[in-house]
Amino acid sequence: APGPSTSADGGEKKKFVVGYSQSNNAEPYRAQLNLQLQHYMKKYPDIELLPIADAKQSSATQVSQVQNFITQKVDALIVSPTEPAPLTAAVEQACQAKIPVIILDRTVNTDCYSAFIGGDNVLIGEKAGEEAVKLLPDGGNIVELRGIMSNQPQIDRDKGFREAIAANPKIKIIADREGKWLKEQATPIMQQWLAQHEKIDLVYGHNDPMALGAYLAAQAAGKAGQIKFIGIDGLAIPDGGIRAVQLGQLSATFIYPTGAEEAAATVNKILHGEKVEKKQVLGTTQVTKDNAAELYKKYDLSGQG
Amino acid sequence: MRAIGKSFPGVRALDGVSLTVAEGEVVALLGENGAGKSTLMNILAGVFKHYEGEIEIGGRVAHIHSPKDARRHGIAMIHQELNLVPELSIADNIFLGRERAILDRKAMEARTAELLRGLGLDLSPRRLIKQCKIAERQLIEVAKALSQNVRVLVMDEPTSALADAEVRRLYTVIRDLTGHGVAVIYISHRLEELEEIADRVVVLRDGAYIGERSEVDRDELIQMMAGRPLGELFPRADGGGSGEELLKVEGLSVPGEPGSGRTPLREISLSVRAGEIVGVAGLMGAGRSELLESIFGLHRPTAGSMSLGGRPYRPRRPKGAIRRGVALVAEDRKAQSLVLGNTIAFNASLPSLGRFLRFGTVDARREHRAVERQVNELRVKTPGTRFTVGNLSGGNQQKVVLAKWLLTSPSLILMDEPTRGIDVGAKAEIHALMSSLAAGGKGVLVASSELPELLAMCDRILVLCEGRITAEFSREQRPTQEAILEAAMARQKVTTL
Amino acid sequence: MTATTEPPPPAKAPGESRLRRTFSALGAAQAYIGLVLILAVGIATKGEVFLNETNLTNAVGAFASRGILAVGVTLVILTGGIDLSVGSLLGIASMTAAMMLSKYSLEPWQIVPICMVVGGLFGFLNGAGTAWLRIQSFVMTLAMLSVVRGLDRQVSDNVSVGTQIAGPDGKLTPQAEAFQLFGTPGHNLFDRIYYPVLAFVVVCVVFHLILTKTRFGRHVYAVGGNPTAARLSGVNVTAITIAVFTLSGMLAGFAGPIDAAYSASADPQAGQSYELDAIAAAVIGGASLAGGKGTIAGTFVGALILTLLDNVLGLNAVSDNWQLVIKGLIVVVAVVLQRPDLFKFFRGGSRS
Amino acid sequence: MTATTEPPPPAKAPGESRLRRTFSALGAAQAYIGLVLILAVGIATKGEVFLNETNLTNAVGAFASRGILAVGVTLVILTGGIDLSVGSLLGIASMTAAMMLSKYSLEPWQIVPICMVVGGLFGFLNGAGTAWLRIQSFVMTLAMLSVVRGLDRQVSDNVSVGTQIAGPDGKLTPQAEAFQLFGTPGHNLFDRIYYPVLAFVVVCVVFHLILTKTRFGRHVYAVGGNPTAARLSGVNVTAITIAVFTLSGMLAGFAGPIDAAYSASADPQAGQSYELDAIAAAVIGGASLAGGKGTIAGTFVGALILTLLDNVLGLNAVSDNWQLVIKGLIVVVAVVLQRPDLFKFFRGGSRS
Ligand SMILES: Nc1ncnc2c1ncn2[C@@H]1O[C@H](COP(=O)(O)OP(=O)(O)OP(=O)(O)O)[C@@H](O)[C@H]1O
Ligand SMILES: Nc1ncnc2c1ncn2[C@@H]1O[C@H](COP(=O)(O)OP(=O)(O)OP(=O)(O)O)[C@@H](O)[C@H]1O
Ligand SMILES: [Mg+2]
Ligand SMILES: [Mg+2]
Repeated sequence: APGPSTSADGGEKKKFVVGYSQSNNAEPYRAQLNLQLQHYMKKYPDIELLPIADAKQSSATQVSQVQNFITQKVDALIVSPTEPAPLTAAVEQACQAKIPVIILDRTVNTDCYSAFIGGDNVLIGEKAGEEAVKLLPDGGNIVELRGIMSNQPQIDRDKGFREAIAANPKIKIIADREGKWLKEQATPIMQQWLAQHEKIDLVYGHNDPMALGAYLAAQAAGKAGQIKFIGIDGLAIPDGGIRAVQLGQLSATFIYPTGAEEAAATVNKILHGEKVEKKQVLGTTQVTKDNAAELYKKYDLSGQG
Repeated sequence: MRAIGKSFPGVRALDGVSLTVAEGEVVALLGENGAGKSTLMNILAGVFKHYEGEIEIGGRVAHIHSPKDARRHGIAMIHQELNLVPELSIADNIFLGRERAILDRKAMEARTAELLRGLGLDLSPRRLIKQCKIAERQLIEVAKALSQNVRVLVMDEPTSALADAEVRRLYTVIRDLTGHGVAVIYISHRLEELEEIADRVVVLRDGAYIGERSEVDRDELIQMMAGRPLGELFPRADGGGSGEELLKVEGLSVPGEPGSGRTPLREISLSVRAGEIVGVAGLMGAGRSELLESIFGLHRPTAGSMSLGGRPYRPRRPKGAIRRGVALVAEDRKAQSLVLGNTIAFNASLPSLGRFLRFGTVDARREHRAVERQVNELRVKTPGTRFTVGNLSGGNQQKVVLAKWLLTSPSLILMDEPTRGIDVGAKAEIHALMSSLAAGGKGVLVASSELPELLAMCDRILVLCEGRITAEFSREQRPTQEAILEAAMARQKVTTL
Repeated sequence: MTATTEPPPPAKAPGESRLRRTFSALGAAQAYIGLVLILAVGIATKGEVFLNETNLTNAVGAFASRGILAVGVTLVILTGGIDLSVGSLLGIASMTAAMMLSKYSLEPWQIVPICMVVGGLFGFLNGAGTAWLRIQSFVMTLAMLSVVRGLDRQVSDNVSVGTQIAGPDGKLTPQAEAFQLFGTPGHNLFDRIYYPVLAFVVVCVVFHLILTKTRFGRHVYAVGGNPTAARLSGVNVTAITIAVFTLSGMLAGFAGPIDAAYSASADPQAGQSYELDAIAAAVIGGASLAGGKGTIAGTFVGALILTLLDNVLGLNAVSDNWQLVIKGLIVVVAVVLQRPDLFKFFRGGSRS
Repeated sequence: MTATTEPPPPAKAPGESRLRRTFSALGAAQAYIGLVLILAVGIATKGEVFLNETNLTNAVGAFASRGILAVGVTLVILTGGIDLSVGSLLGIASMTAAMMLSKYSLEPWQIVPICMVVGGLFGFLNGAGTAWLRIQSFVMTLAMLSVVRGLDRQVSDNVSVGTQIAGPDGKLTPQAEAFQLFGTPGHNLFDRIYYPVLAFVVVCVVFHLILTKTRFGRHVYAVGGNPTAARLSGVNVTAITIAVFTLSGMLAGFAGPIDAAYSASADPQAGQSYELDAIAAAVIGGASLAGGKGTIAGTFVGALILTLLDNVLGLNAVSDNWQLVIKGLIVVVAVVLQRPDLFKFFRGGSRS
């Protein structure tokens, strides 16, 4: 990666300009990521983060956003790809234009970037599976609410989970459907499952909103007490997973790290010519009733500009 | 109305026209197609927001800029183009715009039934307009106008789709109204109607007032309208039509369509020879349109056969008929014949585009030249061939339809009410055209509700009644209107064949 | 002369009207064929599991907010327009409801009118653009879809807002408690009636009456059926156009709190692509996008077809991919079966 | 008699045609107002950064596949129908392309016709349902949208299929290498021409000529303007209807490989909601959803407006929420400015 480019105006007090292309602002997790990134970037006064570009789930839009940033000659680029393949070429273009790229959250199919920072969805799926095994010592029936089927996180969160619950052959996934990451989709699906299946012991939602949507359905049917709910994301917002664990709606959720803090630090290092680790895989934290309050406080950014 | 003027983009439709009508008087408005009659009346009825001049009613200036204003002043108008909502019932249409906030269906239907009965229409008030025939719709328009408390009633060609019997009934209604002090303005191209109903005739030409007469003298009126004397109205020389047999129809039966009011045809046999004009007479709903449409391949017959020029002829759709040199000037130009939003050239060349193809593309120059020639020949009053058809006056639209079919150089031309809404001058031209077509060895089959027209033009007249041919008269037989009418009302009775 | 055994063609008025009545009753029965088929399949494959109050309530409840949108969209379609913005309007109304509840602790009965005003305002703009600026409603409401979604996301900061607001005592505030009655699953009015279902049915009944029994209703049909005729008959076409868009917006506003309560939160994405479901319900129910043709009863049936289809496929554990395929096919079949001229077609066929 | 100073109404042919030519040129110029405004804003705010070949190529390239859909949709709209399935058709064509490449290593020039056949086939079904079963095209294509999306997801097993296939030597296979020319950013024909842009322009030109110069084109306008009159004038309305839907499907099939190359993969979700962009382009370009009115030139301008608007807002780093709002507003403004009767309106206004 190139060092700080003081070339353009030659002044020492140059302000670095950083662009960020987000795959979809309107997902709560990503909104949180945006908020955090803006927050942590403020720690570096010589770096200016341009308004975050939202691809609204469209790869094509995102490719042109990346190209826009290249055109604008930003000093560094952060990308949270919608899908790996489509962004690959665009990232390579940036790379050829000598713009350092930090891939945040999802991968691309090229090595031509400066750093990757992201969570490990397979690992998180595994942890969720282990928690399920713990919650169902005598085995039991699980239903799984998946994200959009073709999304990589969906594939990984499913894979890790299934590997982990194989530890107990008496645990079965009796039904799974696509909830498209949406709460509204999850509720009627869960209602149908409750009508079909006598015994459901655990709901595994690929994100918290879906798990909570299922919870609403179970609560309505008077079965919330007999069923355990596991989600993923663990956002520190009033409507998020940590609160839900605190309230006892979810048995557990797993913080899917935003990587915002790490991304800000990495950008700063790259722009000042320091070496960075190329692949930074972030761990996860399990949210339980015990640590929920603490975690919420730690990640809560409300009230901060 | 005083010094009324109105311009459309590229057209000065009216210029300083004044008109006065007294209580209980019937004033007829006469003029060529595109003279500005409808425009003048539309202004009175509040169709146009902007115009020049002033309107006075009962001695006081009335500001009429919307249909609502007009209604407030007791003005009702039956528009030239029928204006009913097809998906609504007759009753709903009649009271449209004047309903109570919460509908009183019973009262509406009762009043509707009463009005319909007054016009001799035996229809349920709940019937949807789309299930009614054109003539019925026209009478429903009349009923709609009558249902209001009118002081001035404007009728823009109310009889163009009506047969004799209905016209008579309409006269009765008009006389009843004038008896109650209503002023009536009546637009029609049928001069004989004016003789009968009008107290005074006002003539317009090219958007200007020409003059008025209380005594109807046809020749003089025509002279005033056209600005030149016109010869014989029906210029068909006797004889003609001894050529070879062009079209032969044998035992043709076509099912009707339940709900739509389409008349079934039963065992129709007829023939048209080259150079012959054959007329089809009948009452409303007799099946005349149905017959022409069937010959044009629009309906699927269940029995019978046809041959054209000696070869079997089984058109499955109009395309096949056109390919065999058949043309249909349909009854309803707005619905069946014209793409109103497009240009004259587009419409006129549509069925004959094949003629203008070069290397698979349309040779636009040749196309425009041909259309231009045809349009000029028919004296369509228009700024050019790229003018939007929908903005032409009614009669000129009809001429465009004729131009369109003449461009296909048909050998057999079917005409359904070809002179509906056409002014006298143009009518004569169309009649001349029919004659010359026949003289050129073409066959003409024409359905018309105007018996004088048929009697004057046709070599033979077929009479239809309820889907059957009940009589046939040749020119030599010199049939009278009465004889034809009798056959047309023959119902199941026996007739010659 | 041929003797025929045909019935006498010029039917007399009373006979004709009896015929017509039978006909229309038949047509009406036919409009339910698709629905009946789906019910039959549901009962055949899942019996009790399908045909019980809870399941049906759940199914209809999940669709209720879209059903309400469909009623508004039907009004617009009847005038010959289209409203693509209803999904966004529902979204912003849902967000408004959640914010009124969480920020200002308003009572539910205060929230509903506010949401309706918000929705109605944007709907009015749709109507104004269509009637005054004479923009095609497709474009106008597509633009509105975008504008309102942007505003929704902006005011919410892209974060979903929960409606289960806990007071200082850790329990739900009375307002939040009451708000749940708008549709949070398991919360019923009088412990019996699920509000979304009730709301949907009431909206249908009210607008059915408006369309069939009032002057306004006639004018809506007239504007869609023949705008020129309507204008010449003294119908204020502009006012009617603006009115239907405004009503559509108000209904979206009315559906907002239901959607928020159903998910116990307002998502900035809420309502996305609902417009397609709403329009589909109207059109499956027989509304013609050309205007002038359609009924609320039809839309009601269309909405039920869509929701029960989802339900039956879900209960039968059809895979998500095949659900998409089957859903599309069944919609086509239902529409064809429900075509009022289907029987005529057959009769015509058997005759000829 | 009143003397008038008006010009004689029945104008002579040559004068008239000159008048008309000026008129249409004026109307044409007006159709570009929206586009010119956006260009002006782009240049004013970003100058060189906006107005350079790379940026404009990137911008148009990103929209090209939707632009091609818009051409097909325009055909359908001209006949008075609508095609909501083009996004799904593009999706399945893109998947077909990726699979042909990865599974069978077909050459690009073999892939394109196959994709067009696939798209054309589904398009044909759309047309058949509309013309033969007389299902409203909105419903028919909405159902097709769902069916095809389901099939797409099923054949791909919900996994996106990459197009950058490496051979045993670790380098791209020759086919995959060539496939990139369909639009993978950074790959140009003759190192100069970006294929998606070229393809879009060529499609526009070809269909512009078809619509304006051929009998088929006339018939398309006739069917949309008045189907009854068209039929009575010997137009095979059924055939035309089926043809336009088939062409629309084939164009979606043609756009499929472009989309796949652009993303270097076929996503089972590819093309979702593209139909709205495509229809928006057509309608902004002046096409009337009532049928019979519209041009390819208009659609081309509509597509450019949409894509450059995105580009300008993006370059100016407008926040995305506000982008949605501004985009909606500008679309409305552009449509109003481009109304051919705008000037007439003013002239009319000043006269009365
Ligand atoms: N909306 C319009 N736009 C442009 N020109 C119009 C419009 N309406 C009418 N005109 C023109 O105004 C002139 C007068 O038309 P008008 O309809 O009043 O004639 P008319 O006397 O009723 O003829 P007809 O007997 O054929 O019905 C015609 O030249 C016509 O082309
Ligand atoms: N499918 C249809 N739906 C509605 N109306 C139709 C249909 N087919 C024909 N008509 C119309 O029904 C009317 C009756 O047609 P028919 O041929 O029976 O009568 P006609 O003898 O031509 O009488 P008219 O004097 O009214 O023309 C005609 O106006 C015809 O155009
Ligand atoms: Mg007239
Ligand atoms: Mg007739």
